[in-house]
Amino acid sequence: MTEHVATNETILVVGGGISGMTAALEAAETGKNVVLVEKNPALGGRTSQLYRYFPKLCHPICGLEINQRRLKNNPRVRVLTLAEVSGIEGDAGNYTVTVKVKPRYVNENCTACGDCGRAVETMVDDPFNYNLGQHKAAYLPNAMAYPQRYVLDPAIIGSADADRAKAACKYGAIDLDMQEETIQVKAGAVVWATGWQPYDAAKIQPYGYDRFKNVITSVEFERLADIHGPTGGKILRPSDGKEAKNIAFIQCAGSRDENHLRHCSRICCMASLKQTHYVREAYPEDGKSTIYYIDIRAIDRFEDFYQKVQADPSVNFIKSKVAKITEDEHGNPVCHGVNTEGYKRYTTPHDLVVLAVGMEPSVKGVNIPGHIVADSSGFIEADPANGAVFGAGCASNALDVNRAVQSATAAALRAIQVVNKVAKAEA
Amino acid sequence: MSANTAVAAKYRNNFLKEIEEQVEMGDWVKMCMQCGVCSGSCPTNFQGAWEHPPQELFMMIRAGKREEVLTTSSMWNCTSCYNCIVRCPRKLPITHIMHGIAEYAHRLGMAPKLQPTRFFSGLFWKNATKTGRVNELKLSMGLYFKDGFVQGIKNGMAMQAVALGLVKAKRLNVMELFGGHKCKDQKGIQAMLKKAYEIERSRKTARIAG
Amino acid sequence: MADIKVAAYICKGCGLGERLDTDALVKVAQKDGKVPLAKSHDFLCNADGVAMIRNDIANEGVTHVMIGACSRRAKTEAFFFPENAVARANLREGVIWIRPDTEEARETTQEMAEDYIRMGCAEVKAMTAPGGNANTGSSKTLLVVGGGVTGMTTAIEASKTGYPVVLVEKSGALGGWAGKLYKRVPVHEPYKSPMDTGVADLASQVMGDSNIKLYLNATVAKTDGAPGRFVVDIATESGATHTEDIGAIVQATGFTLYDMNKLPELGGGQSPNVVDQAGLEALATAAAAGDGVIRRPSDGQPVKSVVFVQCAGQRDTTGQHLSYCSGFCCNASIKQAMYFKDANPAVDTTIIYTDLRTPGNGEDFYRSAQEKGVVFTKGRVAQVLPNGATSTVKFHDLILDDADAAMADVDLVVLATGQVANSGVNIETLTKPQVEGQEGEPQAAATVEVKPISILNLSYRQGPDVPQLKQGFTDSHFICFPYETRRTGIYTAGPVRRPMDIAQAREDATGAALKAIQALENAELGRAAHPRSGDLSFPKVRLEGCTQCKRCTVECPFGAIDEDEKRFPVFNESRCRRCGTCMGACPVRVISFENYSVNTVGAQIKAVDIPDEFSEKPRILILACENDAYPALDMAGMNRNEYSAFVRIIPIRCLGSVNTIWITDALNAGYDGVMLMGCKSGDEYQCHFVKGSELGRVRMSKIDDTLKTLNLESERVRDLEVAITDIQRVPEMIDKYAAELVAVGPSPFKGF
Amino acid sequence: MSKHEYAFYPGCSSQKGASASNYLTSVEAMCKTLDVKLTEIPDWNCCGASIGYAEAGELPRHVLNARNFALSEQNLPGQEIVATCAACWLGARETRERLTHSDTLMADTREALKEAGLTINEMPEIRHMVEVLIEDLGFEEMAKHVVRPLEGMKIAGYVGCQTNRPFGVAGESFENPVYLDKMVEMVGAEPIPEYEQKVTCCGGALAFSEPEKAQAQIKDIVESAYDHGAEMIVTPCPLCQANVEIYQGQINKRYGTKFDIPVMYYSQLMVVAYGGDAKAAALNGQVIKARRLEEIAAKPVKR
Repeated sequence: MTEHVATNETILVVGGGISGMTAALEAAETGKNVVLVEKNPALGGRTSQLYRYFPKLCHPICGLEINQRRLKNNPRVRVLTLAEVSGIEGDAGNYTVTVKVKPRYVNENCTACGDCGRAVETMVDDPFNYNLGQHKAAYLPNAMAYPQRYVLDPAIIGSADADRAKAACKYGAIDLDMQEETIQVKAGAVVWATGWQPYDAAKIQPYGYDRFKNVITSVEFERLADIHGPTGGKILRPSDGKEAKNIAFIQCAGSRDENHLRHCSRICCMASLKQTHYVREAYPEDGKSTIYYIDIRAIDRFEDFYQKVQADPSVNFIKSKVAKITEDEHGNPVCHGVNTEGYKRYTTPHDLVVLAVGMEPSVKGVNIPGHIVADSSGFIEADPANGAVFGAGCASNALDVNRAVQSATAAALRAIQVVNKVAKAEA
Repeated sequence: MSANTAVAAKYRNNFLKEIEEQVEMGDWVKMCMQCGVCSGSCPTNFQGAWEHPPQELFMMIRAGKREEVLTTSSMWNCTSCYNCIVRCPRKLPITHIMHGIAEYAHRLGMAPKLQPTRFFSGLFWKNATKTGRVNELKLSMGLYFKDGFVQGIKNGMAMQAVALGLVKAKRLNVMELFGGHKCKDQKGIQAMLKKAYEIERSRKTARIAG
Repeated sequence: MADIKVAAYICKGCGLGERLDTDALVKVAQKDGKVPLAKSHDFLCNADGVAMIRNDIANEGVTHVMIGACSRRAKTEAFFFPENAVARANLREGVIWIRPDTEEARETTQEMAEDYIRMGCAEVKAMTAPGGNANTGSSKTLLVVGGGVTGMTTAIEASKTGYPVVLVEKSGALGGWAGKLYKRVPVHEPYKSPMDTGVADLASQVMGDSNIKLYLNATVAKTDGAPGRFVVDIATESGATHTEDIGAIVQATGFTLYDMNKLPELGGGQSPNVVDQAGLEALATAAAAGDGVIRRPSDGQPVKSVVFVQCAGQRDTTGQHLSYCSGFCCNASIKQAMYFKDANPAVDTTIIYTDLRTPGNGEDFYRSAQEKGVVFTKGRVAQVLPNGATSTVKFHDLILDDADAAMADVDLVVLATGQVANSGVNIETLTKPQVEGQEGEPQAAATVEVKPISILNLSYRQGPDVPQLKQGFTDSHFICFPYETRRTGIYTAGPVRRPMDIAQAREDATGAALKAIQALENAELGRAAHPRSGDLSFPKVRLEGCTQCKRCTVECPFGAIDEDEKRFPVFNESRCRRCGTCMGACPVRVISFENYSVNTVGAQIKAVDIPDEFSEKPRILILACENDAYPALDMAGMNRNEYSAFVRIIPIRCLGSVNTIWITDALNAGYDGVMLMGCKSGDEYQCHFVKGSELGRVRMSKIDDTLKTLNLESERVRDLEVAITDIQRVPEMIDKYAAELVAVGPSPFKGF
Repeated sequence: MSKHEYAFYPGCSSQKGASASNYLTSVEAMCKTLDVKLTEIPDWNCCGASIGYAEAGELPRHVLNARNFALSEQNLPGQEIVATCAACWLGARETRERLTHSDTLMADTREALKEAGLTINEMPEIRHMVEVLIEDLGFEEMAKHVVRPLEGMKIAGYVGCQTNRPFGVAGESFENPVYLDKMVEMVGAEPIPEYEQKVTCCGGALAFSEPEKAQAQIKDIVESAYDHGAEMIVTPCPLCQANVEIYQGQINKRYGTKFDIPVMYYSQLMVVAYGGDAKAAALNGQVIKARRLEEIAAKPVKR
C-alpha cells in the first residue's frame, strides 16, 4: 500500500474495529484519504473476538475478510497499528494529531512463516482470548490478523528469547532496536471509533466473578465456543475442564443498575440468546441453558430469533435478577433468587455461569484530547462543541454490530463534509 | 356495584399515593422495576417466611391492594440485614420502606394483632424510650409475658438455660428488674420525643392536604 | 488483444526452497506453462524480489505476472501490481503447510506444487488486466424518495456534502410520521422529558436549500437506467411529468402504523376512546393548542385515567399480526404518558407491558417516567371492553400472577401498534419464480400485506421495487454491511428497512446518503460497488453467441441485466456486483470478465496433470468460494492442518459463478471427483452476493443428469456448505471425500 | 495526651451487666494498649435500633440520635463519635445522612431538641471502632503490639450485617469483606477467607420475637464455621455475638446438632494477643468458654 501524505483533507479514524474499519473504508471508497489508527497489533477489534453474530449465527471473521480485502485493494487507507492518539491540536478542518506508535520489533519483511514463534520459549497471556489462554511471546495476534505480521512481546526484549527469535528469522524481519515513536498526522476531521469494553464483572460482588472460577463473562464465553479459542471450540469450564452442559446466563450483569452502569447495553439479551445456541451446538443431547432476565430486549426483527429460542425445550427463561451466586462442594456455581412471575424461590446449581456483562464505552476514563461532550455513561454525544471529532459505533452509544456500522457510515459522511469544505476553500 | 368499585379501585394509583404520603420512604415504591433481587436477597423470605416479599408488595401497592398489603405479616419478617438495599439496582431503601409500611399498618391498627415481632418492636421502643436506655431484662420478661402469666413462665422456663448462661457470664443482671440503667434527663427525652411526634403528625396531615 | 508477455516468479522463502524442488518448478513454468520468463528468488516478497518483478515489468515488457509463493491473501502490499494481470500459485498455505514434511510425502507434495504452477500460468494467460468501463453515466444528483425525517435528513446531509438532491414526497407537506408528533423522545442528556420534534427546522432547511429540488404531491412514475445514469420520471398532482437525471437513489418511504381495526379484542375501532399512538399524538397536539388538557374523544371530558397497551398486534406468534417488535413503541408510550403527567400529575397513567424495551439511555427515560408517577405493570392484555365513555382493560398481571386482573372506568386506552414498512411491491409474490428451486424460498408472510402500489417503478427485468425480506422490510440482511440492498445504487433508509425510532432513522439516513454518493462516484469510474469494491472488471457478452435463454437476466441477484425487445440481455455494468452468476448461468458461455472467465478457470482445470488410473493418485478438483471457503483452507494451512495431496483448489468469486462446463470438463479430463465449497444459502444466507450460492446450488442439483449421460457415479460431484471458520472441518471433509472416491474407484476417463 | 481521642458511644448492650458488657471491657483494655482515648458521651441515650420501627416513626428516631450528637458537641467539641455496637453506629450514621440531606428534617429535629434544651450546630463524624482501628491506626500499628500471637488457632471471621451494610468499612465489599480475616491474621491466628457465611444475617431482633426463624440462620452460620474447621468465631457486632453464641444450646435441641463453639469479639482476641490476661479480655464473659484462648491468656508473654 502506498503511504499517502496526510493533509487537512485527510480523515483520521481512531480505532480499527468494525466501526473504525467501516468508517475508514467507506470514506476511502468515496475517494478520501484516511489514516486508520489501531492500538492493538492487528485490526478487527472486539467483533473479531466473537464466535458468531446474532441473529444469523454467521461468523464475524467472514465480514472481516471482506473488509480486509477492501483494505488490501485500497491505497487510500493508511493503517497504523500499535498506535494510540495522545493529542489533538487545532480545530475543525485543521487538526494536528499526535500519535504514539509502540514498537512491534518486527518489520515489513515478516512473511508470517512462524519460525520466530517456534524458536521462542516464553509464554505470555493471550489478550485475544481474554487471557483465558497463553501464546508464545513471538506471535501472530490471531489467525485473521491484518497486518499479517508477527509481534514480539516487550517482556522478552533484552532476553535470550529475543535473540533466539532474531536468530530464527531468515528474512531480517526482527528488529530488536525498534523504539516507541511519536508522529504527527494532519487531518481535517476525526472519527472516534474506539468501541467498548466489557464492564468489570468483579465489581458485581454478589456474583463472585473474582471468587468463583466457573463464573465467567459473555465475552469470555465467545472465546470458549470459538475454534480459535483456548479450548479449540469446546465448551469446558475453567475450574476443572469438565464439559459445561448446564449453563446459566445472567442478564443485566452491570447494566440497568445504578450501582454499576445506568444504561441498558442493548446487545446482552441477544448475545445470551445467541449463546444458548452454542450450548445446543456443543451438546445437542443434554445441553441446557437457563436465562435469568428482567426484560428480554430482542428489539425489532430480532424478536423472531427470541421466539425461536423460546420454542427450544433446552432453554429455560426465568424472570429474575439473580440475588447472589455461591459455590457448592463440586465447584458448581449456585444461583439464588426468586422467579418474580409467581414468586418461586430457587437455589439452582449450574456447571457454568455466564454473566452477560454490560457495555462500557472505551472512551470512558480515557481523556479524549480536546474534551468531548459525552453522556452520563461516557458515550460520545453528537454535539457541535465536538467540532469535527465525530463519535462512531460503540464509542457513541450501546449498539449492536449492524447499528454500529450504520453509525460509522454516518460518521464517515460527517467527516467527508468537513474535508470537502476544506477542499473547496483551497480550490 | 360494590364489586364494580372494588375493581375500579384496583390498579388505580390511590393507594400508591396514600403510601407516598404516609410511609417513610414511601415515594420510592414507584421506582421499583420488578427485578426481584430484593426478594431473592432476603434471608427470612428465603426461609419462606414472607407471604409477599418486598417487590411483590410494591406491585400490590401499585395494583391498589390496600387491605392485603396492610394486613400481611410479611414486612414484620424484616431482620434489617440491608441485603436488599445494597443490591437493588434502583437504589430503593427497601429495608426502610418495609419498616415504614409496617409502622403505617401498625399506626392504622391493621397489622396482624398477634404478630410477635410487631409486639416486640413496640415493646422495645417503649422500653428504650422510657428511661432513654434499654433494660434488657424487662425487655425479655415483657416479651415472655405477652401472652399472659402462665405462658410467660413457660417461655421463661424455655429460656432459662440461656438466661442462666448470661447471668453466669455477668451479662444479665437480675437487679435490672429494679431500676437498672437509665438516662439522667429522662424528662427532656420525653418532652423531646413528644414534640417530635407532634411535628411528624402535622407534616403528614399537611402532605395529605397539599 | 495486445501481445502479452508472461513471467513466472517462484519464491524459495518460508521453507519452499527446502520442501520443494524449485528449479523443477521453474522448468515446469517454462515447459508446461510456456512462459518466456521464469525465475526463482530466495525471498520474493522483500524489497529486492519485488524490485526484480517491477524491473521486468518496466524493462522486459512483462504484462502478465504469475507468482508462485504464498496465498493470494498474503503479502498483498508487496505483490501489488494494479496495472498488470496477476495470478498467484499458492505453494505455501496451499501445499507445504498442509503436507507432512516427510520423504514419502515429498513426491506428491512436489506434484501438487507443479500443478499449481501450471494452473497459475494457464490462468494468467487467460486474463487481461481490467480497465474499467468508460461508458457509464456521470450524474451526481441524488434522488430521495420520501419527505419524512429520514428523507429530509438524507437530502440535507447529501447537500451539505456538495451533491444536488431531488426530493420526492407524495403528500402535500414535508414531515411524514414525525410531522404528526406533538413531541419526540429525548436524544441527549438529560434523558428525562419529551423534546421538540425538530421537524419544522428540518423542513425549513430543506426548503431553504437551493441545492435541493423539492417535489410535493409527487410520486416516482418510472425509474430507468443504472447508477450514474438513472432517468427518473416524477409524476406530480397536476398530471405533469418531470424527468430527472439521477446518479443514485435513497428510498426513505417510512412506515404505516399497523391498523388497530384488526385488533377488535383490544377495542380497536370499537370506541373513539381507544386510539393508536398516532391518535394520541393528535389529541396531545390539540390539547397543546388549547388549554393543555388532553380530552376524551367521545365527549371532550378531561382524561383522568389512561392505559397504554404495549405490543398491540406485535410480537405475535399466532400468525395473525406482526411477528416482530417495532422497537420504538416502549419509549413512545413512555413519552405519551409524560404528556399527561407533565400537564397534571393527578392523571392515572399505566403502561401495561410484557418486556419493557428501552435500550441505551432509554433506561433514564424509563426511570424519569417512574419518578413522574407513571405506573408500569408487567402484564398481558387480553381484552379492552369499551362501555359508554370508559373502558375496562382486562389483563393477566404477570407479577401478581393474576389472570383476571382488570382496570375499570379507564377514560382512554392507547394501543401501541407497530410499524409496517412502506416498501412497495413485493417482487417475489409479483413474479412467479422462473428458475426452479426458488419455489422453496419464503414467500411474503401472511402477516404482511402485499402493497400493490410500486414506489420506484423500476423498469428492471426483475420487477419494479427493491426485494424484500419475509416481513416486508427491504432486503438488507447483512450484519456487517447493512446498507447493501440487491439493487446497486439504490439504498433504503429508515423504518422501511427495519423498525426504528427518529434518532436511528436520522443516523441511518446519513449513512445511506454516503452510500448513495459513493455509488455514483464509483459508477463514474466504472468501479464495482460492495463487496468487490473497486473491481474494474465488468461482464462482457458475445451477443452473437447468445440464445436468449434469459437465465442471466432472471438469475442476476442484483437485477443488473435487462432484456431488449429481441430478448437479448442488456447489461448495466454499474448495477453489476461482479459476482459472475450470469457467467455461471450461461449455457453457451458467452459471458466473461477480463480477469475471471469460463476460460481462466477452465484453463486451470485443463492444466492439471492427470496421472493414469494405475498410479493410485486420484485427482480432486475443489472450487472454493474466495470469501469463506478459501480463507478457511488458508487458515487450515496456517494451523498446519494436513489434507490430501490429491486435491487441486481453484478460488471462485461465488458458487453462483460456477459454470457446469467446468465440472464436465474436469470429469472428462479424468478428475476423480469435484468438490464445490460455497456459503450458506437460504433464509439466513451468508453469501455476499445474497442469492449467488443458492443459485449455484440449484444449478448443481441438476448435475446428476450430466453425470448420468457420462455414466458416472453421483459421488463424483459433492456440493458442500463451508464457513470461514471451518479450518478443522474442511480438511476432514477433503480426506473423507478422498477416501470415498477410492471406494468408488478411479474415473474411467483417465488417459483419454 | 493521646494521639487518638474520640467521643465514645458504648450503647445499651455494652453497659455493665448487659449482654455485651464483655465487649466493653475488652475494648477498654485494647484501647489502653493502642493509646486510644475514649470519653463516654455524658448521659447518652439509646439509638432506637432498627427494631424500634413499629412505634419509632421517622423523626423521633432521628431525634434520639441527634440528642447524642448534641451532647457530644456540647461536652466533647470537635471529637468524632465512636460506637462499638453495629446498631448504634448504623442508627447514628443513618440519622447523620438524613439530617445532612434534608433541611426540613434538620429543622424539625432542632425544634424537637429544644425541648431537651439542646441543639446541633455541626454534624459529627460517626465512626465504628473497627474503622478507627483500620483507618486511623492501621494494621501495621495494630500488629506492633502483638506479643502473644494466637498461633495455631483457626478462626472464622463473622462480619454479619450492620457493620457491613449499607455503609460498611470503606473499600470493603458488602458480599465478601476481608478486614476481619486480616485482623485474625494480625493477631497471629489462621483466618478462613472462604468462610461463606461471613455476612449472613443472624436474625437480629427476630432472635427474640421469632426464635425459630433466627435460629435457622444461626445454624448455617455456626455449621459452616465447623465445616471450615474453625474452633472459634469472631465478630465485631454485639447482637451477632449474642445471637450466635447463646442460642447454640437451643439450636442443638431443635436440630440435634452438637454446637459448642466460642464466639468472641475482635477486641478480646487483640487483648489476649497484646498480652492481656483473661480478665482484661473479659473471657469470663463467654457463655461458651473459649478454653484455648484462656490457656493462651494464662501463658507468660514472650518478650
